[in-house]
Amino acid sequence: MNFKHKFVFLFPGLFVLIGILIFPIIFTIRLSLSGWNSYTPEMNFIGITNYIRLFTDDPRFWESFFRLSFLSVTTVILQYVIGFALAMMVWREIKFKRFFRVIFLVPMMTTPVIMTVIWRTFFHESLGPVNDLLGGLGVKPILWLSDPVIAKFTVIIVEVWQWTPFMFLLLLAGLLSLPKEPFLAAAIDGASPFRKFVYVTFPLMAPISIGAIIIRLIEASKIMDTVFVLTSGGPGTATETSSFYIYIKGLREFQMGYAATLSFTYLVIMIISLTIIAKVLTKLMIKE
Amino acid sequence: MNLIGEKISYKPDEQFHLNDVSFNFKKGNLYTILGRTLSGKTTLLKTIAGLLNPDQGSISFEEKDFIKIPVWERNVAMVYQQFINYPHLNVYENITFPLEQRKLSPEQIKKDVDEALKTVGLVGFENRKIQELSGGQQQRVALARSLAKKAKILLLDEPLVNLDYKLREQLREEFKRIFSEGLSQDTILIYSTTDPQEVMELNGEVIVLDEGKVLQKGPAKEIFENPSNLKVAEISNDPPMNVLKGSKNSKNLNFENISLEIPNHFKNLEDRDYNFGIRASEIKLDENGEEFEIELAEISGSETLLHLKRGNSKIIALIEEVMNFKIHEKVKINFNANKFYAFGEDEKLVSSPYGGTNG
Amino acid sequence: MSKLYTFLKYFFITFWTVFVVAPFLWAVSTSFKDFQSVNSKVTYIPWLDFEPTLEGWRVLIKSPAKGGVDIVEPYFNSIFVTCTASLISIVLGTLAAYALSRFTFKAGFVRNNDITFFFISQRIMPPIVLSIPFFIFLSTIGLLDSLLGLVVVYIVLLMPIAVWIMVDFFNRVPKELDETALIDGCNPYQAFYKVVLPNSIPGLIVAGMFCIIFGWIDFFFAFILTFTEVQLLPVKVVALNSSITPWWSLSASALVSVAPLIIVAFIVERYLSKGNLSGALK
Amino acid sequence: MKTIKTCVTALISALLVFSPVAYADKWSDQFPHIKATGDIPGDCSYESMSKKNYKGKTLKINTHAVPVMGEPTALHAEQFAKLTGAKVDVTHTPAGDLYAKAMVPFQAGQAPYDIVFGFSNFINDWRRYLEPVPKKYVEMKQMKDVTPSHIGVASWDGVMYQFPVDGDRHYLKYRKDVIDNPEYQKQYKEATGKELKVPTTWKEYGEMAAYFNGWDWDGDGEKEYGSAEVMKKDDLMYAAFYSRSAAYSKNPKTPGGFFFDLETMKPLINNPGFVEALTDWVAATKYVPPGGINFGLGDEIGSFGGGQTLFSFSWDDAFVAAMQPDSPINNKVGAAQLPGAMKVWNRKTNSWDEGFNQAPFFVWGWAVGVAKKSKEKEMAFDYLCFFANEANHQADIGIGRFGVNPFRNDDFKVDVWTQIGWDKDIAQSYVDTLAQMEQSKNRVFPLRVPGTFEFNAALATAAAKALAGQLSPQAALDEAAKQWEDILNRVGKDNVRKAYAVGVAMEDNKQ
Amino acid sequence: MEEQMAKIDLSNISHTYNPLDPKPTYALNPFSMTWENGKRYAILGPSGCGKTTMLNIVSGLVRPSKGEILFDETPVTDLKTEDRNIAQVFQFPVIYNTMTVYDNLAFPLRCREFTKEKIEERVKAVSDTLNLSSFLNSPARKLTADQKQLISLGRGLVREDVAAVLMDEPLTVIDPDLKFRLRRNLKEINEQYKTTLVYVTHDQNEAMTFAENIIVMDQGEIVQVGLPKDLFEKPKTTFVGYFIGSPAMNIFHSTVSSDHEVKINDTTIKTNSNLGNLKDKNVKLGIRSEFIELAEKEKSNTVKIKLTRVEDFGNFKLLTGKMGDLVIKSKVEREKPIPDGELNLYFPPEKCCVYSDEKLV
Repeated sequence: MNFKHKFVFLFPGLFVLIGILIFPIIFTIRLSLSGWNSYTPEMNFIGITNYIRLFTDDPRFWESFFRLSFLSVTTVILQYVIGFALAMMVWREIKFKRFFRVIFLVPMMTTPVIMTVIWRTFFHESLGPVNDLLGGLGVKPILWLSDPVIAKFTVIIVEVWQWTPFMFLLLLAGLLSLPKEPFLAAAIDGASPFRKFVYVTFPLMAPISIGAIIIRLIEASKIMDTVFVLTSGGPGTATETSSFYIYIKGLREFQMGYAATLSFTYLVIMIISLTIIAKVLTKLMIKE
Repeated sequence: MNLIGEKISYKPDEQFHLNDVSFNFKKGNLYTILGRTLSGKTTLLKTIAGLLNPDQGSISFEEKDFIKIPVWERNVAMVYQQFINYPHLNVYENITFPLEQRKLSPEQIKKDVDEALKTVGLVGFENRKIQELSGGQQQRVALARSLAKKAKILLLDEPLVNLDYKLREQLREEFKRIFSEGLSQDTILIYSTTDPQEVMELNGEVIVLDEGKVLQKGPAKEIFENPSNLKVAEISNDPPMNVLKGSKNSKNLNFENISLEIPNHFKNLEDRDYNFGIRASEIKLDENGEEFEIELAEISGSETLLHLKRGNSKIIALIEEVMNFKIHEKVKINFNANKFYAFGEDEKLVSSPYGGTNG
Repeated sequence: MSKLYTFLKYFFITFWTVFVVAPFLWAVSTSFKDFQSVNSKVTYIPWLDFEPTLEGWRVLIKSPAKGGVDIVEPYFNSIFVTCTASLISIVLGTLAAYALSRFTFKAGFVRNNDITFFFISQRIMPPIVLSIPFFIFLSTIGLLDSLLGLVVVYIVLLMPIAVWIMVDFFNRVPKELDETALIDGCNPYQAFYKVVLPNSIPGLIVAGMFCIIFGWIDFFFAFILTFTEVQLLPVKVVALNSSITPWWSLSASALVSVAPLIIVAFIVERYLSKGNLSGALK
Repeated sequence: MKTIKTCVTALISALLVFSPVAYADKWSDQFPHIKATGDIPGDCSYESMSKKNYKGKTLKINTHAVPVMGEPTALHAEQFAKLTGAKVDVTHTPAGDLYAKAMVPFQAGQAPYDIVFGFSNFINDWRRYLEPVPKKYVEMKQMKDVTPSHIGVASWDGVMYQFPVDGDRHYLKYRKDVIDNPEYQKQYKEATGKELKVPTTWKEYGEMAAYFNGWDWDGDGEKEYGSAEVMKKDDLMYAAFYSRSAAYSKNPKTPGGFFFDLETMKPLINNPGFVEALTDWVAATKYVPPGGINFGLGDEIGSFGGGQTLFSFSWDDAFVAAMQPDSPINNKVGAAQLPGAMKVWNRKTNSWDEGFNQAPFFVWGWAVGVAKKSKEKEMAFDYLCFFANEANHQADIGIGRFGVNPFRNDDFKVDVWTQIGWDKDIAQSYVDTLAQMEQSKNRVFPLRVPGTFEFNAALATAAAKALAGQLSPQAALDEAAKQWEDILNRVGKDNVRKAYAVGVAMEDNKQ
Repeated sequence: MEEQMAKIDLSNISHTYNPLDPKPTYALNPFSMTWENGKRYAILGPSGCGKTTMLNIVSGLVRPSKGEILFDETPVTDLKTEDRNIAQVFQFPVIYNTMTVYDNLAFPLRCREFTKEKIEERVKAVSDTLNLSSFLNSPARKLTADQKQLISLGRGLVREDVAAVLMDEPLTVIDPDLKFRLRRNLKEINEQYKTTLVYVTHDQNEAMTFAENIIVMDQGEIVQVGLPKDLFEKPKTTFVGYFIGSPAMNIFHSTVSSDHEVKINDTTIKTNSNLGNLKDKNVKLGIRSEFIELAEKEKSNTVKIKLTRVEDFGNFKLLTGKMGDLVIKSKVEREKPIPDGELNLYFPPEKCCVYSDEKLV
């Protein structure tokens, strides 16, 4: 089917999107070639100076990028594993199924910046309930937010809490749409629940999984609100992610030109790496 | 005033879906397009409907360039092999849908729909939801929608293929009645199928398609009796025509250590190697016949299909009876030599018991 | 084996439920506290551990001059912006998704998949990347600090989601359905709204749900692009983050901000249970 | 009967109207906020403001989140609106985003706000977008009372860009009930051989904090800790570091720069003085409450104000919070100057000068300015003037959560504080502490140069790494110094020098 | 091959989906039946006739409302599918996508922890029979649909102890070209393995091709069990007559006129049935169009018809004629000359079936 009318369908959305984005993108690229900062707020042209600085003299950005990779990959893996497990558990009949399903969806509906504030009080090392309850069990206070290593995991915990529901929803919907024959066949073959999962459920869910993981990786790579509120990137720079670093450079230190350089570089890296991840995942999980 | 297609080709990717197809369809006639799956039948119908634009060639209808007319103005109707109806509408609304598109008066719509419902035997089902109907009923709704439209070109794309055996039989019967009673003399009916029986039964003009190419055109009987080559012979017979590699000499036809007397219509045939063709129904069980081994006895309707093997040749015999056989059992059969076809090594028809030759 | 499995299953479910609910319970508890109950030692249960006060909740509707944050107007602003942007995104996104699912586009090396990727890739951009350009952009077209300006920005945020869901969805609606409509005399637009759309309700619900969620929870753009005329809920709530943080009112406002989306959770679950969404969410 | 009653009422009313108190009450009835003092006559008093008419005009203000500064802003906005008929829109923004929230529109040539609140050290970045305070206001009576150091903080090169509404400095807060407790004094002496008294050096501070760390010394059943400090790497953390470094590095013998050597513009922050301070600070992580290494100002206020620690140093907030009537440690806290050191680095001789040294840090405080592009400048200044009028100011400084702190000579009177329920000796120590800082000749002012944010952020990042144990103090500060060089090169040494000279002049108290 | 297959007894089975109703509507009417070891059974009927319910009862997916199922005299009614020792092949080929063909076939044995040698031996044996030997190391997902279906089957066969292999319309999604191959394979396998095979289908061709015993079902009821030939020649009900064979059996309303004769319109037809106690009652006469012969002239047991249509099916011709308002179809050889207008058709008495109350007399 091919009509000239096809453009009437595509163009409104496409042009609105391009129309809104074209200026910001060009502006960002141009800005990245300028030295705009708080004291010289002008679109001067300084060539690729900013890029040279980024590639030769800014280990903090690259550290933040690797930290981001670690955080997003870890959270997404955890979200996937937990989301899958939860979906598996409320997939078939279980008591209070609907109650659990709703409960499991709720965190996704909360605003990260607001919810993280609650988390911050929750994990407050001396005034929060977690250490207090652990103290009741005789566990020494854990430095949830102030130990460079533990803080990373606290960020991960909060991210997992917030976004596992998203995974859960996509995977549960996927499970609900699976045919039942393969499961019967496996039962008849005498497969244990474990084997059933490894050889039936998991392979059948592979395409859905890939979609869900990619989408979550895209979203997780933007992780910022959580870090912003929870630890402000600290202690030290232990939880600083790329977008938070860009935020600091841009809106705290007001090095707009350099922040634009960071942004643009970051975007390019993200698009490339996400494309590669998508390809690799497809290879690994579907094995075509 | 005909529907004329000339040198239509469609090649969206590496392969031709249609390759140099021409046709001339006259009003009031039934055309069947016979071909295997993926032979280009659906593509051809979609091209006529206007859902696809050919890369090359032209289609004209009533002396107008059809390709320039968009689908929705072409006044065609199409029934798909999947039972396509509007899931959000009930039976009645489904059938009125195209009529309302044409802005007919409510009385006219009511009249046409009732008529169509009666034709397909769905009176009383008006308010049912589509999902509540069986496959056969769904296909009837689709057909009713097409009929109610009174389109000038009615396209049916393997409408029965996805139905149960018995339903197929029943609906086919109804089709014949509908085609003879329910259509005006203005309508061109084009019916595509993979089933040679259907083609014979509908008894219209046939186009045999394979890999997007027209292999043969003609009345059903002609196709059946004088297939122009081996491919057509295979496609147009169910079970496919048996092919035996063999040779003719001055005295006999020889294949698989079997010698047969030369039938009359082969008398003038050159002595050389041939692909002999013989229909399954022309092979009979015979105590004095040649021995073959049974690979499978298949019962189809009220017939038994014997899949037989001897040497390198595999053939199928059709027994007009329901019989039970065991696999690997030996049976003796007899070929009706008078019904042998001879195809050259280029697979073209050389001699047919019905007198046809290629060219 | 299966007993152990059942035990583990219920254990895990219970554990996760507790994990999910815990911060909310903590927020509920905290919302009734005051400076002393928060800062002296860890307290949990009102009356038992501390004397509850409604101050945290009262703050939400009090004027700032009395130390409150008036969240009523921001609340409605948020609802308006989220719903409007979602609606526009879904309309435009659905149209584009339909085009991408049904027609072939070729322009140079660009194919359908590339266009789809372009749409979805907008989600890759962290808000920070776009915040300043958007600021300049909106100030140029005079939409800074206005609901309309936010709607414009949120379209960028939400349309990718609508396109992502709907392309997938349309790919599973048989093409023959639209073809039949065309044959039945509908032009492509009629075919779309008379036939395709009525059969896409589950997809639209999912897309709508995601748009609403992602619109509702945005903070960054709402923060950068508004001043005094317009404030959205998250910005208003985060503005509670003073150097003396009023945990109580933050908790109360967190609970208030979650409330409308809990309804969304129920709708989603309902559709899931009816099996309507599984097709739309693969 | 009825007539008599009416007469008496009328008489009393008449008396009230004509007495000074009665005059004040006319406004305090309407505005209970100032009921303690009533309206105090002045250029921007309630009385004067009520004569202005801004009907139909709108004033837009961006201020800090409620309650610190946010609540008084909103409160005075409401009063101002009532008095003048103007419409006042106030938005609240978290501290960390105040800078960007104003800077983004400034740089885009917009003026969405007429009045922007921020920190005083934004002055160099903001001043070119701010309207200098008109002469009329500078010469007002209420302005004359502002201490010279706070005039200095609000001005740049003699031009006042920020309207003084708040005064800030870092000083030491301690638990009087512990330090003055003979029982603990004895106990401490036995344990360490030293006197338990208000610490005068950081070393003493550390020893005491370490001793009183991790046990229940106030008998409330909860553990208490040594010190609450801002260690979270955000916009405030470097201030705590400068407070701790001043004594080791601000040598009265070597004027001409604390952060940089004004002549060479070489960063000084990795000299042994700073390293010593950072080493102290790293040691301090051992006597802060759990999670103390991630305390922001709010946490610090909550921790000390809630009675959790022995010491704290930074802005007034924690002290004032502790002194609120409903606080459990109300009147149990004391104020003192920041501790000093027994040695100070001499960068000229490249050696330690032995002997006691102390240097107060006039850390930035709340500052507010009027946008140059504002269309309602007059109204804006009137509002600010009204905000800081005597009556409002006196009422504001007593309310801890308002974050409005003393910056006028008047504020250094003991009775201002005893009036609101402080014990006399505590009020005295508080006032003394503040006054002494005004008089000190060896002071440190915050860095106010182009790129201030970058310098401070680089330092904070490095210090945070040291606190987290990622780097040694020396290495961390070397890293920071290197980054400072980079920033200098990017911004231009001369630009920075020019700006820094303004601050150094104030530090060296030359004006 | 040892005889390990089981005899399956279905005793007094019935099933209803509303068991609490005092007069339940049965999805499966009460019946008893025994399936012998090593035989091939087909359950045939239109959709909704209860055939899938019956299969599910055997496989354990549905617990019958009443009655008992015994495998080799052992009751299994309450056992779950996985414990019943059956194999099942579904409409859609079910394979483990991530495994090779070998692993697929070995899977049921691995689940049961057989030794490596034993597994190897069994897989080899089964793959030889199924012609899968050459694919053993290829990933199962790369095979064609019919090969995949063979793997599904192979996983059942690889276990020597399965009581029965159940197949639920296994050829539905198989390409017509491949169907033949698979049918032959199934039949061969059965002959070699002597497995009890139960085959559910709506397609009479499949059922008749495949099974020795066909169980025809209609509306929850078993209407006939028998060999294909019996079903064809002596359908026990008019439904079987209609359902089996193409075209369907000719069925005429008639009245019994004597002990062996019925009357259609005014023509008397002799049959071999004993109709003594049905005198003057209304019955139906059924005869297959294959068995109707063209008669030169009117004689006994001929009917005179008016020819309305002659259709050339290629392999045969179908005559449609009318006798009054009754339509008669008769299949004749293609080459046979057909006279125009009226002709006489002969009904051989031994091929005439008489139905009273839709049941064969």
